[in-house]
This record gives sequence, structure tokens and C-alpha cells, in this order.
Amino acid sequence: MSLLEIRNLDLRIHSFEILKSVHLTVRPGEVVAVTGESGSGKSMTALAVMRLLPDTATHTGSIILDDTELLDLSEAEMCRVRGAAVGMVFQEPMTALNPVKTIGDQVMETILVHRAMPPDKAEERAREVLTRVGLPPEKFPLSRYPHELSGGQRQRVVIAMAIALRPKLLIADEPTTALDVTTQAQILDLLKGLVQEYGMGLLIITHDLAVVSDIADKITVMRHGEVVESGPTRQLFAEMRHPYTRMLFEASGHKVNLPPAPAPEPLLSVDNVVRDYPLPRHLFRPQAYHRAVDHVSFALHRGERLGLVGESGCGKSTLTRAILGLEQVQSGKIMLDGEPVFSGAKPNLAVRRKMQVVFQDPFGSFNPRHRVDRLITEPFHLLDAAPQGSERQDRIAEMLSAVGLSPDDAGKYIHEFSGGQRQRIAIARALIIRPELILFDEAVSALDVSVRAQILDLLAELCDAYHLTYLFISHDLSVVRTVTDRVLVMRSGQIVEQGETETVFSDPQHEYTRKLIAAAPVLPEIGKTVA
Amino acid sequence: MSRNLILGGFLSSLVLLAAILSFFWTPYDHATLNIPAKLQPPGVEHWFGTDHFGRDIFSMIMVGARTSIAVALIAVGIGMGLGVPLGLAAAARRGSWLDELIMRGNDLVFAFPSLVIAILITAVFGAGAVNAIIAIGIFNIPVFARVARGAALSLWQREFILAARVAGKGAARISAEHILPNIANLLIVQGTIQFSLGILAEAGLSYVGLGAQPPTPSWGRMLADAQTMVSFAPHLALIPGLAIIVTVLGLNLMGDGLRDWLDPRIRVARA
Amino acid sequence: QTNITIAMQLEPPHLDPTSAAAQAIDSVVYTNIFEGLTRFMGDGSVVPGLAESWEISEDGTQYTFALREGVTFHDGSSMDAEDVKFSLDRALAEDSANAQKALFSGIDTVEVLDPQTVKIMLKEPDGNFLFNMAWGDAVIVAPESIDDIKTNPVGTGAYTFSEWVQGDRIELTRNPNYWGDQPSIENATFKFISDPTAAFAAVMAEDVDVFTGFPAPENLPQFEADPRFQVLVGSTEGETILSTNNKQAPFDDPKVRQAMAHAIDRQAIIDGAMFGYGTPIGTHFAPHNPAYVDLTGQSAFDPEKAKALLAEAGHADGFETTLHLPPPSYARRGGEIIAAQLAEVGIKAEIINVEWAQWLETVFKGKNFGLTIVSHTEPMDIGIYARPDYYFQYDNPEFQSLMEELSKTTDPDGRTALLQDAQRIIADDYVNGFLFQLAAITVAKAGVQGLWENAPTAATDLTGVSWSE
Amino acid sequence: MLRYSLKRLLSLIVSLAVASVVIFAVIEVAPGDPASFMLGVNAQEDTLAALRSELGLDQPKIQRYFDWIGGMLTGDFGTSYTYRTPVAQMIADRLWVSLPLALYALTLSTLIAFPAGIYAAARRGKPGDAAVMGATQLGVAIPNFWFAMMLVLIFAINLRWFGAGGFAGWDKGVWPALHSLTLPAIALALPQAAILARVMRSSLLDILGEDFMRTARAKGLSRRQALWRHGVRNALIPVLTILGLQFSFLLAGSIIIEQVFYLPGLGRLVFQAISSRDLIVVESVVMLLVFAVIVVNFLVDLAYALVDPRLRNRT
Ligand SMILES: Nc1ncnc2c1ncn2[C@@H]1O[C@H](COP(=O)(O)OP(=O)(O)OP(=O)(O)O)[C@@H](O)[C@H]1O
Ligand SMILES: Nc1ncnc2c1ncn2[C@@H]1O[C@H](COP(=O)(O)OP(=O)(O)OP(=O)(O)O)[C@@H](O)[C@H]1O
Ligand SMILES: [Mg+2]
Ligand SMILES: [Mg+2]
Repeated sequence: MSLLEIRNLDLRIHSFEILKSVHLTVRPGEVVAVTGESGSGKSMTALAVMRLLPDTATHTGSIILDDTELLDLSEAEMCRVRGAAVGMVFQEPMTALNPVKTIGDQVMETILVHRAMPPDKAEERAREVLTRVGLPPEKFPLSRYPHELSGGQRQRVVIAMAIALRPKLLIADEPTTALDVTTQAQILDLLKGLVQEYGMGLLIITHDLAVVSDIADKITVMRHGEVVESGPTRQLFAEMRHPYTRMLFEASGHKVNLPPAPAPEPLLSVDNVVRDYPLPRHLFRPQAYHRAVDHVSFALHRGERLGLVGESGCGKSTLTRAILGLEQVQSGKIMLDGEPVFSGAKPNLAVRRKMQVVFQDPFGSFNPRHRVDRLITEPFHLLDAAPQGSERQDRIAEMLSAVGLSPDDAGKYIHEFSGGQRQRIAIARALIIRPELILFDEAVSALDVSVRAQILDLLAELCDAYHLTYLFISHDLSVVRTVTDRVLVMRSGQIVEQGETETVFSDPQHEYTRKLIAAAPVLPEIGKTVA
Repeated sequence: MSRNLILGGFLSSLVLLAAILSFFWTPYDHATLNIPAKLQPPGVEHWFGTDHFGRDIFSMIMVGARTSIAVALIAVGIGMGLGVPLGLAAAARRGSWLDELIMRGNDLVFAFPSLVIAILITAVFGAGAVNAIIAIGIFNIPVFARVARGAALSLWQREFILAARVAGKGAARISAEHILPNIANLLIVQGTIQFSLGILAEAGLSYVGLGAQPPTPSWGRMLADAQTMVSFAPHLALIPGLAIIVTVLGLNLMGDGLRDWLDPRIRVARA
Repeated sequence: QTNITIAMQLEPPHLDPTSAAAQAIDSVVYTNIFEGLTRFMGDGSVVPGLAESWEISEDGTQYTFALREGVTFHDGSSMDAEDVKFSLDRALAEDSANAQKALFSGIDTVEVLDPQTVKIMLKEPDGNFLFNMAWGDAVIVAPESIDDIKTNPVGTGAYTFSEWVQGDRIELTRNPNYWGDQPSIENATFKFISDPTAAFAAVMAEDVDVFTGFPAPENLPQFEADPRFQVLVGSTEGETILSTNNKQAPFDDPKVRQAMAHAIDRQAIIDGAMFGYGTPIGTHFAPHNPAYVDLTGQSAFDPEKAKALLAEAGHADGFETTLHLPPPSYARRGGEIIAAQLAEVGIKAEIINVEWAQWLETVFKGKNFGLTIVSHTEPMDIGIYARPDYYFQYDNPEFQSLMEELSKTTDPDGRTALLQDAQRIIADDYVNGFLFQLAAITVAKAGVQGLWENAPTAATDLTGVSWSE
Repeated sequence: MLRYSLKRLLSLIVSLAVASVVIFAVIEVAPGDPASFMLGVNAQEDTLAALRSELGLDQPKIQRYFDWIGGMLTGDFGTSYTYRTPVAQMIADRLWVSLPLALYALTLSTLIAFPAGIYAAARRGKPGDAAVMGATQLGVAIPNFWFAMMLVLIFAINLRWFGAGGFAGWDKGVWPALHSLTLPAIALALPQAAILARVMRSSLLDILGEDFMRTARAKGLSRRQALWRHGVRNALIPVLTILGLQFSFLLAGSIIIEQVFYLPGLGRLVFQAISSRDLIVVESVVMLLVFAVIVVNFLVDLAYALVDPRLRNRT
């Protein structure tokens, strides 16, 4: 007896075929995960169930919820289904809540809009569900506004809204993607608990195979709007019949072979660095500060690949900016090759030309109005004698080839490239002046697993060819584990643990490191069953 | 290109063409009085009729377009020329005393009811096109400063600016090389809007007698002259009014159309 | 119906007619609130006012006025010879703020003979004295009311002041203790509407019953065609002239002034600026005055002659000058037309629109102008041409002695002859461009009777006004 | 919230201080001697001097600035040069016309703009939207004084539904007063309403694309419910800014409109005062207008905090 049954669902937007005969079933008490890379149609499938597709979308096929054909319902009838029979949780907790209404109002609204109970009862129920999702009203009164909560707490409010009427089916579209690993673990636990307790069906969408393997009873893998494989989790992981599934799996756990690091020779030294941000001024109080980096010290050797992990907001990017000399530190010293990055109150340009950086966002890192040749030669500005004419052309061609693009791409604009290609261009830009040190700030976090695997391979190749030294910053432990020799673990502005990467991961010393590693979902080993 | 852009562009270029053409040709001399032929309704001889002095209204409208456009254009030039650098500087030094000073200065100018000040300026320094331009121009400065600053601030958060800083570029260079080209669209759109507001403001000032002085024809003054005669010669008020409406409408439609057309989000989606 | 709403363009700055030049004050208070020894009638004649009768001595230097019995001020105090003496002495005083001090300059002393009789001694005979005493600047005021006369005028007239809403209206109420006949209007409201459009709209919408000095002659045909309204067109004392700075080059050359006179088409100005309302004048004198001489032919419109004269004066290519225009539409519109007409003969006059305050500052006091257009509305004001320091700076000793002689002459025929000579002298000298006599235009509802048709002085005499049934 | 308000208040005071200096300086350089205007053409030099000293015009500039400011703070705006009555009283009388007019127009424009903007946003891309947007484009392009002329022509002169101008006065009752303010208010309000409707629409469209609107739909709210319960209040934030700015436009716009309808308001007062060089009145009225605008913007800032809880504990 299935709760939700999607059969032969075709979906078009204008002339684009978004979904092609999608099949999917969810039974009560079952967790079904839909996975696949970006743009494969996961969200569209979920929205089709909610009938919240863009106005221009047309669909055929059938979506049956509890014997009701949803595609036949009128809009008014559908309104009665949404929120009552099906609840939905979205990816971005920061924006999923109305900023001008209290959380209590927003949770109660689900109840009141369906006239399920009188207001006083509804309030009682709101307290109840908020308590259930871990926000007891004693600590988190109903009168709180969303901006007074953290990301994880907001996601709990969204879940509370979705389950307030105990829907039979809960749809969660990437519910943890925007959250830290530790928070992700808590939210996943919460969802699992709710399924067990209420006997709901849960349709969870995620691109993270590790999360999938952790939570799902059944998995559906999608690609280009089609279901390529589906089945019970154990079986699917054991068999991996479709090559795409296999590719996904391999890319998710991708390991690269770094060339061995040369003998230690100091390059960068960070000594007791402190970075304070002034908090907004209070009228009658002395200026207060937020300490984003708190007495951090470490050394980086020539040819070494150093990792930096830690949760969101722990100060990773701040530290990067301090090393780059973009911001002045309040105390401490940063020396590169024996010279301070900041001399007096001015950034030291002589030092800066030895460093480059690759940022996270493949879309925001480039001026959309410049061509690739101009984009990647921007660091030439740091050189006293920048290459000109044919020498310049050669360097551009060399760099583009080195990162796996064609020299012909030099004349294109950035919007003509995919995310992965953009990240390659970013690396080319960083490499073009042959810096002694490259900083990667979440350089692969925004990429699909398959693309990420390629970029990581590229990094390994470049290490071979150019003997790179880099600081690799990421919140993704598995990535850091494979591309670094040594790792620093950061928490609230402090380095809590550092050491050889393998040692730290296999035998974490600090309690926080242990917590991080435990919270990170892991892929099952191929061919073995999942617990 | 959207319908707005085409229609707006058409109306605006119509007015612009009339203004340019008026340098070489008008059906009659716009300044020649012919009192016996006064107050003729629109007809074959005078397409838009004649005014209370028997002047040809069609010719006056053509030459008046010149005045409106010149005043509004120069006023926008003043606003852009001073406002944009100020806005860029404020954004580049966000949170500094300079930013604070520029923004407070802007607030202050905004706080003055612009028309009152325009009246005050022209009352003190004399009525006339030049003072009207200055009065309108001053109020364009904070508008452009604000738009430039707002857009530049969000750009300064973008990683490509960070990349440029890593490449050792200073604030002035980054503003010129990265920020300005990326906010140019916005400035153009704002420019068209301010341009149309300038036309309205000029008309308003001329209407109360503080804009261009006779014999320079001006739509606003034509309306003022027509005031007492609307009841028996409505064309005197209708035609300059419609000229203003068509121009402003054209510019606004063009601004809207440009906004859509130049919006990088939509452009990327199209590419 | 006993209430009436009368609109006019200008609001008085305050309500004391004896300390300001503003005609708007007289328009409200003259004969209604304040009265003088003599008074003007609608036809311009001078009749007894508070003085019932008078005797003039043989040599013409002593006037003995017999005051009316039982006249009281609005505050209840009685009006007697002491009040007359006080009023005249106040106007005469060193520090007097009276705008027309010249009216009183001939007075030597004022003597109270008894409460009802007052004797005025002149320094020399003055044929104009009774006329002078009829001006609004010569009304009789109560000494005890002087301090706040500007906002609370207390006079002897048929109406008492009741309210002033600044920027909007002034209200008068009938004075039950008036010495003369009770007028038929009980409550009168004076409304101030400066904008010509608003003026038209207000009359059309019947928001006002009467509009005196209606500022938009272009709208009169509509009122004439509408049975709801009547239009009264009379004449004023306003000679509208193109004032010329006689001391500034090239206007110091009479040839140039003559050329300008011939370059101007008066009828075009009257038609274009006043929509036909106004009488062409060829000199500075009111055409309705019996002594008027029509000299318009002397400066007939003749652009060719104008060009020839300019060439003779050495300005074959014309010259540039300024034309300052105060706010009234006769000036603004007339100015545009004159500028165009002057341009035809090669004179480029740059139009400078000014407010009255600026006009007074730059033109009248600063004498920093080339040309300006203004209407001189004081009655019988040809005397200004005898003042070399007057803003147009005409300095002709012959004319000055003529005026002196005039003030000593009491015999009517002699006066007329002298006045006619005076008119000719200034016309021969082309002192200013003489344009037209401003028409007095009043628009009223059809049922209103007894309004002044002409405006021999600024006044809205309510005493004769009534509604027909 | 308190701290936020205090900070805004501080900058309000600074703005007012700077504004007062600017206004005073501009007025100081204005040509035209008030004394000679008051006394007319035949005034004697000694009388003029006496009047100047009576008016305080012979004092040093700094002294006069502080006298002016000090007076204003205590409610004494000085005495009008021309009318010889307290300026404060004159302004108060005029305020009773201008302020109701501005509020009336503001109310009208809000009443027209909000539904129109919301309607258009809800029907984005449909004929209803196109119609509203077309109308607003036109509305924005129409000069309000021209519109006023047309209103007078049609409704006062031809149809005679309204008086062509003038103000009945509140003492004649609320209804006649409002009646005489109706045409002017419409003339002021419609062009502003067009702008406001456009802002409302675009702001609402931005909000409609927000994630929380989708969340609301997922809860089972219909499009309409989501629009009203979650969209409108969020969309109000940019609209408030415009509303604040509009108040100053309305006050300024009323200067011209008061001319057309000969309403005895602040606008007329300022024009009259400028032309008669009643500088003390000009000074005070302009300062008052600036004060009103600055205070309204201050109130708008406070209103933000009411609408947007994120701002409440900001400093
Ligand atoms: N409003 C829309 N109009 C047109 N096409 C759309 C729209 N929304 C999504 N698409 C397209 O539909 C396809 C499926 O999108 P969908 O959002 O379902 O992908 P997804 O699997 O959820 O990806 P992600 O992991 O990035 O969220 C994509 O190719 C996308 O470009
Ligand atoms: N310009 C700034 N002004 C004030 N506070 C800041 C500023 N930049 C960062 N912070 C604060 O400093 C702390 C560290 O921020 P940082 O960006 O370095 O974190 P992160 O580790 O890079 O996080 P993420 O993984 O989310 O990028 C955060 O609490 C952040 O709010
Ligand atoms: Mg998705
Ligand atoms: Mg970061």
C-alpha cells in the first residue's frame, strides 16, 4: 500500500523537457531519498507533488496521494492538501521564514489556515511541535522573530511548520545542505525520529550520497530529468547497476594521489594573530568587538598542502584575508618568506605577489564584463614587469591548457562557462604569476560531486607540475582529508588541533575534532551492506 | 527588446528629432508675433494653432523641446558628474568618516523640499534657465550618489573585487575598472528617469515663472501663459501639456525597457 | 440679499492708508472705513466728506472747514477738529511715514477754531488743495487708535473692520452709528486672488460676487456672453508707459527715444496684452480728463521712420538694452510684445522679469535699468516729470517751472492751458514710450448695482452698492 | 529600539542645524531691502533706517542667526515684515490648510496606489497588470499643475461640481473645507499615486519571488492569502521610504497647486513672502518645511522598525 505514487510524470517548461516519465513511490513510515546532480530535476519532482510548479510548466502522468489523484485537484482543493496532508521543508532556512512575523505565528498559521482547531488550541499545538523539534518555548518563546535564531534553529521552525498538522507525507528538499555538519546530523536525526514517531512518509532530496546512505530506506537516482536507478538502499549500494550511480558514488568518495611533500622549509608563519571586528556602536557604551580570529599560530612549509577545517563562522575566511594582507590584524605577525605581509599600515605588495587565492563562488568571482584573458591576467598588476604581447599570450595559453581548458577560451566571457570551468579559470588566474602560496577558500564547495572530483584531480596534477604550496580551507572533511598533508581544526577563532591529516582523522585528540568527524556522514564501502 | 523600449525609444527620439530639426527648420519663426492672427485653433495653416500673440505653436513646441532637453540634460550631467564619484568614494571607504559625511550630506539635500529650494535659488539669484539647471542639478547629485553607492556596496562584497584586491589594485582603480562598468546600466536607467524628472521640474519652474525667460520658448511657460485662456482656447494648454507628457512618458518607458534589457540577470539567462 | 463678496488681486500689506503707498489698502478702506475732509466720487469729482462745507480766503491760502455734526469713530469717540489737526499734523511731521507727503507739503499750520471748525493755513495758494485732501492718504484718524491702526483700523466710515484672515480675506460690517445714510450692504467680504486663472475660476464658479480690477481681460468676452454676469469697463488713472532711463546711453539722446516711440505699435500691445481693453495715449495724461490732449499721432507706429531715426542717431545696427518687467500681465505680456517690436528695428531688449520688491530696488531706487513697463496709477501725476531724481530721470527746467506755475494757479482755464502745455513738452521730448491708459475692469454678478465704473482713485465704495431684486 | 531612535534623533538634530545655517545664508544674500519695499517708493532715508533698526536688520549677521534660531526654539518666529503680525500665527493659520491638504493627498494616493499596486502584482503579466501599469506610466508623466488646470477646467468650470479654488475655512464645517480641498488633493495625489503603485507592485513582485512565499504556499495558503499575509507587509518596507519622500514632494508640490487653486496655504505664503521680500517669513516657512520633511523621514525610520522586527534591536 503506497502513500505517494508518481507514475509516468512528464514535465515541460516551454519547450524544455524537465522531467521524463518519472516513477517514484513512498510508503507510510518509509524514507525515500532522491539524489542526483544539480539540475537533474529533483526539486521539480518535489514541487510537482505540491503542485507549486512555475506557471509555465505543463505536466502529464499521475501523482496519487492516498488514492487521490493530485493532478486532477482544483487549486482550492490543492490548498487543502498542502500543509495538511503533505508538508514541505526547503533548503534555505535563512530565507524560508517570513522575517516580519514571529515563529509562533508562522507555525500556528499552518494550523489556522486549515481551520484545524481554534486559535487557543492551535497555540498549544504550536508549542508542542516546537518542543518536539527541539525548540522548547521556555527557551525559545513563540514571540521570537526568525532573525533571532541560528540557521539550524530556523530549519527546525520550518520543520515544525511542516509537521504541525501531522501530514502523512513530508517532503524535504535539501534540508541540510546549507547547514554545518554537526547541525546537519541533528536535523537528520530529528527527521528520522519524526518518521518513526508519526509514521509519516518522508521524501528527502539531497545530492549528498553519504547523507542518503545514512537516512534512506529507498533511493531514487535521477539524471537529466530521468530516474536512472532506484531500489532499497542496501541493495542499490550493493549492486550499483547503473554506471551513473557508480560514477556518482565514486566521485563522492573521490581520493587523489598527492605527490609527496618535499622536506620542510618554512614559507609562511602565522604568529599569535588576532582579528577583531568592531560591533555596531552602542550609543553610550564603549566600542565592543567580535574576535573572529583568536591568537592563531601555525607554520606552513614550502611544498606543503595544509588544510583548515571548521564550521561556518569559525573565522576561516577572516584568517585567509589576514594572510592575504587584505585586512590588518589587531595583533600578531604574519610573515611570508621572511617578510611581513603588512608593513606599517599598508599591505606589502612585494609579499602579496607571492600569494594568490581561489574563492568559493564560481559565479561571483569574475567581473562579468571582462573576457577570460583579461580576467586571468589581472594578477599581472602585481608584477613590476608584466609580460606583454606574445609573451602574455603564451602565458595565457599555457595556463588555460594547464587547467584543462583550451587557449581559444581566452576570448570568451565568463557566462559562457559552467561552474566547474569557472573554477578552473579561477585556478588559472591564481597560477599565472606562479605564486609561492595559493589559498583555496572553499574552492570546491559549490560544485557537483563529479565536477569536484575533476577539480581535485586537477589540483593533484598541478601539484606535480608546479610544486604547489597551498592552504586549503573547507568545511568538508572528506575533501580536506584527500588533498592535504597536514590539517588545522578551527573553532570560534581558535586552532584547537593540528597535525598530519591522516593522524588527525584517524585519531582525533580534541573533543571538538571528534565531534566533527562523528557528525560527518560517511559513504558505505562499495559492495558492503549499510547498517 | 521589449515593447516598452521600442515605444519609449520612438517617443523620445521623436522629441529629440523635433528639437534638433528646430535648429534648421520650423514651419514659422517661433518668435514672430502676429497679433491679428492670435488664438487660432489647430488647422491646416497652423498645425497646432497659434497662441495669444499669434505665434505658431508647432514651432514653439519644437524650439521648446530644445530648452527642456538642454536644461534636463545638463542637470542630469551635473548630478551624474558629481554624484557618481561621491557614491563610489563612499562605497569604497564604507563606514569611514568620508562615507558618513557624504551620506549625511545627501540626506540633508534630500531633506530640502526640492521645489522650495529651487524657488529660493531662482528667487535669490534671479529667474532663468541657468539657475533652473543648477537648482535641478543639485538635487540630482544625491540621487546618483545614492544609487552608485548602493550598487557599488553590493559589488564590493563580490569575490571578483576581492580577487582584484588580491591582485594589488587600489580602491580608485577598482572603482574605475570593475565597479563603474558594472553599475553603468543602473546609472543609465537612473539617468533616463532623472532626465524625465528634470523635464517635469523645468516645466514646473517655468510655469511659476522661474525657468527660461522670454523670448526663449519653454513648455512650462507656454502653460503658464495659457492658464487664463484654457476655457476658450483649450489647445493652448493641451498641446504643451501633451508635449511634456509624451516626452516624460517616452523617457520613462525607455528607462523601464532599458532596465529590463540591460539587466545582466536576464541577459545571462538569455545567453 | 445684504451680503457681498468682492474680490481683488492684491491683498493690502496692512490697513493704514496714511502710512503706505499700497493702493490695495485704499481699495479696501477708502470711504468704507476711513473718510477725509473731502472725497472722490466715482466720476472723479471731489465732494464734501467729513467737512460739510468750507470757505477759502481771497488769496487762496486759508481754508476754513466746517465739520459735520455727530460724527463718531467706530470706537464710539466723537470726531472733532482736534482729530483733524492730529491727522494732518501726523502726516506733516518730520518722521511721518506718509507715502504722499507732497500732498501736505503746502500746509503751513492747522488751527482748531472750535470743535466743529478747523482752519488750515497754506504757505502759498494751491489750486489742488481740496483735491489733495480727498486722497486716501489724507483721511482722518483717531489719535487713540494709532498704535494698532495697521491691523485694527478705526475710522468714521459706514463700515467697521471685523476680521482679517491673512492671505485670504478681510471682512467688514455695516456701522449702525454711521452719520450718513445706512448703506444697503450689511456684510462685505474682500477676497484676495492674485492669480488671473484663479480669478477667472472664482468668478465663473460664483465664489465671488464682484471682482474689481479683474486681471484677465482675455476672459471678458465669456463673461459678457454669460447672462449671469455684467462687465463694467471704465478708465483708471493708470498711464501705462514704457519708462525709459533718460540718463542712460543711448536713451539720453532724444532721437533714440523718438525712434523707439515710432517702433511701438500701441494697438498691437492693447490687443495682444489687454485683449483690446485700454485707450492709447500719446502723453502722460488720463484721456478722460477734460484737459487731455490727444498726441498719439506724434508717435505713430512707423518702423521705417524708427530705423531712419536710429541710423541718424548713430545706431544703424541697433543696440542692446534691458527691459525690466514687474508682475502684472500688462507689463509681462506688453513687454514680450514690445521686445519683439523693438527687435524689428534692431533694438535687442533682454527681458528681465522681476518681482515688485526687486523692481523697487533695481529700477525705482537703483535706476539701474534701460527700459521698464509700469502703470502710474496716482491721479494727476504728471508732476513726476518735474522731479529730475525720479527714476526715469527726466530733467527739463522748462517743465519744472511750468509745474511750479501750475501749483500757484487756481483759475480753471489757466490750469487747463498749463496742463496741456505740460503734456506737449513731455510728448515732444519723447521722455517715455506712452502706451495706453489702463482700463478699469470690473466683473460682477448681474444683480449688483452701484459699483464704480471708473477708478479715479483706488477705492471700492460700498456705500452706493446694492442688490437688485 | 530606544537606542536606534536616539541615534536617529541625534542625526535629525544635526541635519536641522545644518539646514538652518544653509537657509539663513541663502536668504542673507537675497537682493531686495525689505524696509524699502514696506515703505514704498517715496520713503525717506531716515524713515528707512528707523524701520531697519526696528526690524533688527542692522544687527550683525551672527547675532541675527542666533536670535532667529533661539526665537524659533521658543516658538517665537518673529514678526512679519509686511503684515506686522507674529509669523508663528501666520504659519499656524496656513498650516491648517497645507497640512490637511498634504495628508488628504497622501491618504488619497495611498488608497489608490496600494490596491492598484497589489492588484497589478497579483496579476503580473496579465491584461489587468498591463492596464494598471499603463495608467501609472501616464500618471507619472503628467505634471501635477497641468493636471490641476485640467481638473479646474472640467470639474469646476464646466461641470461645476467643485469650486474652482479658494478655501472654505474649517469654521464653516469639516465637509465644506474638505470639499474645497478635494480637487487640489486629487491633483496632488494622482501623480504620486502612480509612483507609489509602481513601487508597491515591484516591491511586491520581489517579495513574491522570496523563499518564504513558497513556504507559505506549501503550508496551504492560497496565492491570495500568501500575498496578503506574507507579501504585503514585507513589500511595505521600500514603499514606506517612498511614502516618506512623497510627503516632502506633496508639501513642495502643494506650493504650485495652492497657486492654481488659490488656497491660503504655506505655499502661497512663501510665494507672497518671496515677492514682497518678507524674508523672515520665507526663512521660517522654508525651515518649517525642512523640519517637516526631516521629521517625517525620522518617523519613517521608526515605522521601519515597526514593520521590520530585524531593525528593532539595531543600534
Ligand atoms: N522556473 C524554471 N523555468 C525553467 N526551467 C527551470 C525552472 N526551474 C528549474 N528549471 C530547470 O529544470 C531543471 C531541473 O531543475 P531542478 O531545480 O529540479 O534541479 P535539482 O535537481 O533540484 O537541482 P539542484 O540540486 O541544483 O537543486 C533544470 O535544468 C533547471 O534549469
Ligand atoms: N566584515 C566583518 N565585520 C564584522 N564581522 C565579521 C566580518 N566578517 C566576518 N565577520 C564575523 O567573523 C566571524 C568569522 O567569519 P568568517 O567569514 O571568517 O567565517 P568562516 O569560517 O569563513 O565561515 P564560512 O564557512 O561560513 O565561510 C563570523 O562570526 C562573522 O560573522
Ligand atoms: Mg533543487
Ligand atoms: Mg568563509
